[in-house]
Amino acid sequence: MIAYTLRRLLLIPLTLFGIILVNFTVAQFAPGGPVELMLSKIQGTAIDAAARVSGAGGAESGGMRSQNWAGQEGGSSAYRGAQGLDPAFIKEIERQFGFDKPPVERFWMMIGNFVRFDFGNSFYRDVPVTQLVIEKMPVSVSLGLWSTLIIYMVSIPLGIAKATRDGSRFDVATSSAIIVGYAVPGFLFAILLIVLFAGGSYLSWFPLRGLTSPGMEEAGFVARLLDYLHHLALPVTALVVGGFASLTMLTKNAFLEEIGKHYVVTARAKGLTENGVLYGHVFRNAMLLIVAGFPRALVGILFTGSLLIEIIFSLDGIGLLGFEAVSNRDYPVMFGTLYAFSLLGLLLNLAGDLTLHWVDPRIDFETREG
Amino acid sequence: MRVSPLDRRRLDAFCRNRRGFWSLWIFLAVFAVTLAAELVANDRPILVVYDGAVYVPVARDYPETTFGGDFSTFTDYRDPMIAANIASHGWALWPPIRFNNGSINFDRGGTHPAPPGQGNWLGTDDQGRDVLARLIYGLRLSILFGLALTAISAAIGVAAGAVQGYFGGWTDLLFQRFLEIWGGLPELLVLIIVASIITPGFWTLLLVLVLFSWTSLVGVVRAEFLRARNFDYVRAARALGVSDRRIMVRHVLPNAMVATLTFLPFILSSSIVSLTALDFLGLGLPPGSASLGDLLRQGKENLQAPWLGLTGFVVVAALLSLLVFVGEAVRDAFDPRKTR
Amino acid sequence: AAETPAPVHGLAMRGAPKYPAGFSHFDYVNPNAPKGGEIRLSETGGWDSFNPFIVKGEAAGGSELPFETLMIESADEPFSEYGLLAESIEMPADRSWVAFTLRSKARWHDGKPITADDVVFSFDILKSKGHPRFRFYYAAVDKVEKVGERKVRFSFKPGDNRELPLILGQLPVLPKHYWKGRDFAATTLQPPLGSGPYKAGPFETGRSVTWVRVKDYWGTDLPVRRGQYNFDRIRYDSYRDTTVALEAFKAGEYDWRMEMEAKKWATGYQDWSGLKDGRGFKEVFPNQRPAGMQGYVYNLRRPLFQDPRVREALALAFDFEWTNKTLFYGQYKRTASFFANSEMASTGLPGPKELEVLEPLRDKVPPQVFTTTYKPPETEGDGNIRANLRAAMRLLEEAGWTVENGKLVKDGRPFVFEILLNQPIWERIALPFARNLERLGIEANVRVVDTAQYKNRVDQYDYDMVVQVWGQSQSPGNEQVSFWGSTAAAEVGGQNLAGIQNPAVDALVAAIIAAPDRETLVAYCRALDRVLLWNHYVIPQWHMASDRVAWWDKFGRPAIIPAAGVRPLAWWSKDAEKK
Amino acid sequence: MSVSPPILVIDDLSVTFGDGPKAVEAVRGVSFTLAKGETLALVGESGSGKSVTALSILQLLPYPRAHHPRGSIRLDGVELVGASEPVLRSVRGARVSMVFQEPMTSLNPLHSIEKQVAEVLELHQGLRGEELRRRVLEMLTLVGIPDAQSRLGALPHELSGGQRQRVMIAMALANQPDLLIADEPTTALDVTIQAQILTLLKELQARFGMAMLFITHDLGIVRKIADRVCVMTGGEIVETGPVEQVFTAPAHAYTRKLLAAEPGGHPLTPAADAPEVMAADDVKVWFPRKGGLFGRTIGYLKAVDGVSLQVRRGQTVGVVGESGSGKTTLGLALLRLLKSEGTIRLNGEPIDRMSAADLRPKRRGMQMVFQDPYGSLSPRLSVEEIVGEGLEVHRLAADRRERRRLISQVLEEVGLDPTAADRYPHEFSGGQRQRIAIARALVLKPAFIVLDEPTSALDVSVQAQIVTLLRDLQARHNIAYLFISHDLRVVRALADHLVVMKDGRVVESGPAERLFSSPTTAYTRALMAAALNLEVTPGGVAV
Ligand SMILES: Nc1ncnc2c1ncn2[C@@H]1O[C@H](COP(=O)(O)OP(=O)(O)OP(=O)(O)O)[C@@H](O)[C@H]1O
Ligand SMILES: Nc1ncnc2c1ncn2[C@@H]1O[C@H](COP(=O)(O)OP(=O)(O)OP(=O)(O)O)[C@@H](O)[C@H]1O
Ligand SMILES: [Mg+2]
Ligand SMILES: [Mg+2]
Repeated sequence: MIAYTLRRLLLIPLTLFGIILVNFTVAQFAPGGPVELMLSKIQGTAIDAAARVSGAGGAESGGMRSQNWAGQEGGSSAYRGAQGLDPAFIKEIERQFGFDKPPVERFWMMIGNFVRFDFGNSFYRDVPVTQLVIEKMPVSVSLGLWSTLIIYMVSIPLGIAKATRDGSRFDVATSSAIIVGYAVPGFLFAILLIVLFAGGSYLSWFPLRGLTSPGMEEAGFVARLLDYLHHLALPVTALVVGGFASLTMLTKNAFLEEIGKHYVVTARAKGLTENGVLYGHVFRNAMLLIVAGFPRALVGILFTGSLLIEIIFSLDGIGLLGFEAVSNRDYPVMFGTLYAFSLLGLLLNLAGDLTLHWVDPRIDFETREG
Repeated sequence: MRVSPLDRRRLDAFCRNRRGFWSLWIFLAVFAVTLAAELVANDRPILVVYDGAVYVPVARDYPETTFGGDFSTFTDYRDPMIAANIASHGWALWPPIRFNNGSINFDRGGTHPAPPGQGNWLGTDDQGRDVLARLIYGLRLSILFGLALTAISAAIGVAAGAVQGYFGGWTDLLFQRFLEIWGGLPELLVLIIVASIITPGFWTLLLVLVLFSWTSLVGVVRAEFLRARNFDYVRAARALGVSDRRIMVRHVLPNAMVATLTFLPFILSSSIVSLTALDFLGLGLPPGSASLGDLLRQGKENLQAPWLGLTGFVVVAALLSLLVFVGEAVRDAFDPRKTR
Repeated sequence: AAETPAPVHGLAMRGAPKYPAGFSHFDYVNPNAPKGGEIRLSETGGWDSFNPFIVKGEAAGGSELPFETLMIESADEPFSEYGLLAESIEMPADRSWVAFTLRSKARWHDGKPITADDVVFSFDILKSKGHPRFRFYYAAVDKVEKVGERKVRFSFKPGDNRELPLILGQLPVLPKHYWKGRDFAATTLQPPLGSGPYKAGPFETGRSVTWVRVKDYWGTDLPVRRGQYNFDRIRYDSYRDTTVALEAFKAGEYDWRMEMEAKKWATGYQDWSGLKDGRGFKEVFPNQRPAGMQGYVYNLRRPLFQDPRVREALALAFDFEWTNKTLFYGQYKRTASFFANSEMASTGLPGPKELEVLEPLRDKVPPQVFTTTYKPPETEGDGNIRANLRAAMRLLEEAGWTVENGKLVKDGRPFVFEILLNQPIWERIALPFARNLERLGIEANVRVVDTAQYKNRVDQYDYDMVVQVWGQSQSPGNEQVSFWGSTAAAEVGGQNLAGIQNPAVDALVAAIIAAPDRETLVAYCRALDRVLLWNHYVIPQWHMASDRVAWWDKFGRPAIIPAAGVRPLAWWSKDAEKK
Repeated sequence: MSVSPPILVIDDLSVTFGDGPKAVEAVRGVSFTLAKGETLALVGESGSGKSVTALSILQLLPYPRAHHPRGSIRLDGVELVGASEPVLRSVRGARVSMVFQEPMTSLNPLHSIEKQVAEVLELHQGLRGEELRRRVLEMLTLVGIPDAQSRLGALPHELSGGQRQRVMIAMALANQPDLLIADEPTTALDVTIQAQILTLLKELQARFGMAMLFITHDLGIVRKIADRVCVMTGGEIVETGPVEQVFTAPAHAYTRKLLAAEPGGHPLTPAADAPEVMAADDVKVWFPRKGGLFGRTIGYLKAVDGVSLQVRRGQTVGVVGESGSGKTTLGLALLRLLKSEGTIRLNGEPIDRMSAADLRPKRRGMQMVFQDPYGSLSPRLSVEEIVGEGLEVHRLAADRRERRRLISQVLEEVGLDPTAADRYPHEFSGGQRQRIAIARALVLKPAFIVLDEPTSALDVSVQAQIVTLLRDLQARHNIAYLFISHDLRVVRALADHLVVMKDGRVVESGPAERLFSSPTTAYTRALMAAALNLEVTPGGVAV
């Protein structure tokens, strides 16, 4: 296993390089780069990336002012900039973004920086990518961790319970429930939660946005924790409802597969309780699949899973960051996050494989000749 | 066709799971209805007799002039003038739902989306189109798309996972790296690029989504194969001189189908929903195409019209339930301990 | 120009400003509005910067509040400005330069006086490092010089640019001493020093920011400030999702909301408890803001749309009445002018002053310009537009198109084009239109793409039809060249999306720019309007001549809503009233 | 001896699998009692329902597919049929423990043997920590696991068949149960260990008055340790009585047949110039031993350590040796199913370096019957598919009909009902599964077969039938066998040449006749003696 682990570790830089290379190449073909986006932003014709998802910018009539207009700026001057752009200026923006250099040179420069873990600044904001990511981390980690925890804590026992009662009323009822949960479109459910429990029409039990209330910095630890949980309740619920189904069914089926095996009879013959048999003996054998799926699930939940929830609950997380980076062609952010998360993902994959071996020592990854 | 006794047993086991059995039939029935959508929901009559001549508008376009109209383009049979002409010169046999996925109900006053009633059994959507008609057409498209996507990506994914897990070693090591690189592909960007080159349609979207969705099963199948290849019966098969391919297919795969069977219904339903996600980005099917995804999107944008979201949700939930129950019955059918 | 012009208190684009020297306050404010209380507003999307003058970053809502300009525009005139930082303004009749004398009591928030150096600094830094729009605005400024401790003079390059003095009046003045050693072009989360009625209070990046009224604000009693900026605190909360933002408003998370979507206005407030029990209001405030033109734009670079009869025919297939009634809850008005909702919009037949410019162009413009009032096609609104389609078919046939196998063809080529859109919500509007076209045998494909791609294609003029809004001000000028000018049609990334290359239009635009007074300007604009309309360059859509506002009953408001529209910062808190 | 009141009373017990027309009635109206300190032997035909009866006692059958239409099982007066979970739990593992017939598949594959043995102690005696470990070690040593200390962490798949069986026994005995149900507990053990285990059982019985239900095919063992015996066939008990009586005066025809059966006949001797089929030269299989924090290799377990042998056409080479001596490993290595060093020749052609693909067609000529038949049968294939697979891949049958015919024929030959061909492996008894495995190898008529304990689960009459069949086929098709077995009588009946292994090495080899009559090494001598006369083993069996 050491040799294998070493081999895997040595392949990580290569893989990372491959990922970056592929992405960089693909990005070259993208219609419209950051320069075009910047220009359209300057001309005021850009549509906020998230708006496509969130339904913002819903004005059918362009003659209207934006909502945050406060009567301060000269209301009539904005359109005056709406002229063709000066080519010199376009050149300057290109230079600013480094787009005056050929792609190959840009690529090697980027790789050089990445090796030193220098991700540069966002194109649109003078903040290092690392800082941006760190800023967004609390939201993503909160959402990801809690929802993962809840999903696994519920799904696995539920799946086991269903396996032992296969075909019973309980089984059918819970299946239906989790399937309905799965089928509820996350964003609709989130909005529904807001309308019902946080809006102005029915109940207003929960806060509408963010992770904390303003001014909670001074409060005591318990109060802050409660406030945090209060804020998380709705988004996590919305994230979680859809998450039970597949994991529960996987657990159930994995258990069903094992439960008929001989060693289970042996365990029963030892006088173990039913739970002792299930958790002490079957669990480890059935866990393989759950373990195998875990790194993927974790990466998904932490880094991409919650875009819509983030938008709806006005939480600035990695999901939104990544989405906006791609939509706005904010390449430093895009590649920086890609690099960091790929690295993490690769390590998680390795950890996952080692766990496979740990769960079932017969698994060895060696070549097996026919 | 001769059914081997074992298959007979499997079939019996499948049928014995009543829930799965009926789910399959319901699913097939629904699917059949949607396949015949044109006969069920259409804005053209199935048959028109006009001045003694017989016309089959479902199957053919007739210029409006045929029925005393003005234009020599196709006929809009819902047009009041044409309808009146037909009524006075003959008769028309309409499908039960007199709308298709694109026809707008101009007969309704008021605003759209409009609630159920007045000829729209499930109401109208935000362009005044009949929700039920769109549902029927949308289901057809979504199910076909979902089935195709699921079948293709599951086949590729299982095969890839199987090869990796079974052979292990460098095959596994390098294939996995390839997958990691593949997984790092910027899906969104690729979609945007594709959309900029071609107008997305059914097949292109299918192809593009397959590119990204086939990987979802690889990991679990690989793990199952990594384990199962150590079992004695695999060694026994090898001792028999069975080829690797055959061992994988006949010996390992049936015992490594837990994850695949579990996930298939979910992959199917998420294929259906993934079309929605693309619609959000403007990369989905051409505007106007009826799909479940479109219905869900409208539901989100029109909270004031709950019949949109509700219809979408109920249908997706029902579809998924049916599929999961069928999946369970299939599992039962292949579970040696359940067959008898 | 040796004469020394007299210092004045304000400037008008043309003629004299409405408010005389020494006026006490604008008409549309309550000069005795009580100070105090709070107003909470919302915005969509996050923010990450306090510097609203640069390209980078998303500036927080209200981040212009701390900054003051040399002059300030009034809201109830076409285009007039009155001195804010500037006590007096000097400008010769030929408008070849302008000089501003600063008020002696003008102070930065740190107590330092605002000086001529600050003005020069602001001009330079905005031009070199600010948002590129400043570069365009100030391109014609030849020289800026400090001519006294409190006096700055801007001289212009030769050329007829009547707007320039007013544009300079809008120059935000920034503290030179503060920016020393700081990078102006970089986004910042440290609120920069300003001089305005508010400064930044507590904030949470991307989520909310509170602006706090400066208690010893130097300009409180200025006539241009009287009765405004009454709230002690202005808070902006950011919401990512519009639906949620509405819910938040209804839940009382914020107080004042301008609604952008017809559907939400019609249906979203029904269950608002505030409206039911009278704790909230919902009102439509009419305004006279020019709405400009919004419409489906033909790309004339495509041979398909070269024939005006074809363009006219397609317009007949757009059923505005039905769209408005069923999709927009009847909230919009049909646009029938390129200067909709303003006095520049053409009505009736051309008047004498218009004929003055039109007559020489008679053979270059459609004859209807002189004979017919333009009116967009009308329908019953019941979706049955047979009459219009008949007319359209006739026009198409005149233009040489015939129906073959149900398709419209000419020279064997079918009539197929694409409507390019960049927002999904347009689908519901474009699709029924496309269906109507289908009845004419025309295949109109609706295509929605993302911003980058849209921009890319529009810049290259690679589209058949798009939806475009040309905003207009009360005082049209140079920008008309880039909207309709022949030169602009070729310029990559320009605004002449229709690709208009019409000498008559060019002549009219030139006339507008040179118009000496308001009356002429208005007449010329109307003339241009007619020519543009009768050329059927666009299928006019709609506009909204009012603001839809909902608010919690916490505010008093002035009796008059100015032409420019409702302005919440002229309102005041009821809490403060009680004290 | 059997005066004390019965501890176990089984009355009119029936077991049926499935419902409806396809139901299988595996056990019909079985009744017997068992007193404290008594040993009851359950003997009978393979597939007669012995294991099912045993499993019913602890209610371990796959309910609800299996069910009891009639009958009761009372343990000290407590009804067990349909008893509640807590009742069963208090009985299982504590008062009644069980040694399962198939030790290979009955251990949890992912738990170390230490954990598996410790679990029962922890559960019912509440032992913890050091004491627990000590007891586990003690038990493992008691059942004869060599160097138990170093093997505590081993997983079941790292043990030899016999070692696994001993772990099962250790598990069952750890709690000193009132009743031990032992389902063929010694099939994978060599005679010395077998004797040792039997002694242990007797000892426990004497000390704690343990009652024993002993299921076995080895009538020698029955005679030595049982008080009474029940003979089963076709799901019913056909004869019951004290051992002496049943053995000397069998009443039922089946009993008589059973007693008469004896793997008889003499091994075939191949022609002196018969070509060599399989030859091995200095074959080595070393399993790395992992240890330390990172699982580094800290040593090797030399399972096969330089073995050379040669098998000629039509010859049977018997491999004997104590459990864990490397017999199975050797067999696997010869067929290239395990990585090994040294040269291996098939029909004179070296195959040890041959690629898997090149080797594949050659596999038709070398087959194996695995020691663990259950594990070697694909759980989701029917018997027909399993047996027919070889025919299919090597294209030995012209068409489907032909294939079916061949399958039916071979099934019949090994004594299985061809109509059962569409059943899954788990629906058979241990002996039946073993025969399926044999059928799978035989149907190919290969030139060389490794038979790893092919008759361990078979009753004597079937055993005899199989031995005859093997010899028959050998005569007809000139097949060579490498015959691995602990049952020296069977070896004697089949093997022409003998190899004796110990600790991975060959200690002695030569013509079977000679080794049986005059073994040269002490090891072989002890082995032979133990096999042919139970008393002469070290430790001795006190009857
Ligand atoms: N799960 C099952 N489903 C159907 N039939 C079964 C099942 N288990 C066992 N049987 C049948 O029950 C009968 C009795 O099996 P059992 O295992 O008790 O035999 P046995 O006497 O132990 O034989 P052996 O000596 O070969 O182990 C056999 O004919 C077998 O085919
Ligand atoms: N995969 C493995 N890893 C480590 N050790 C193993 C492995 N397989 C077998 N061994 C060890 O190798 C030795 C020989 O095992 P083998 O199975 O060949 O014995 P055997 O002679 O067949 O014994 P039995 O008669 O009990 O079946 C045993 O000590 C066993 O524990
Ligand atoms: Mg048995
Ligand atoms: Mg062995």
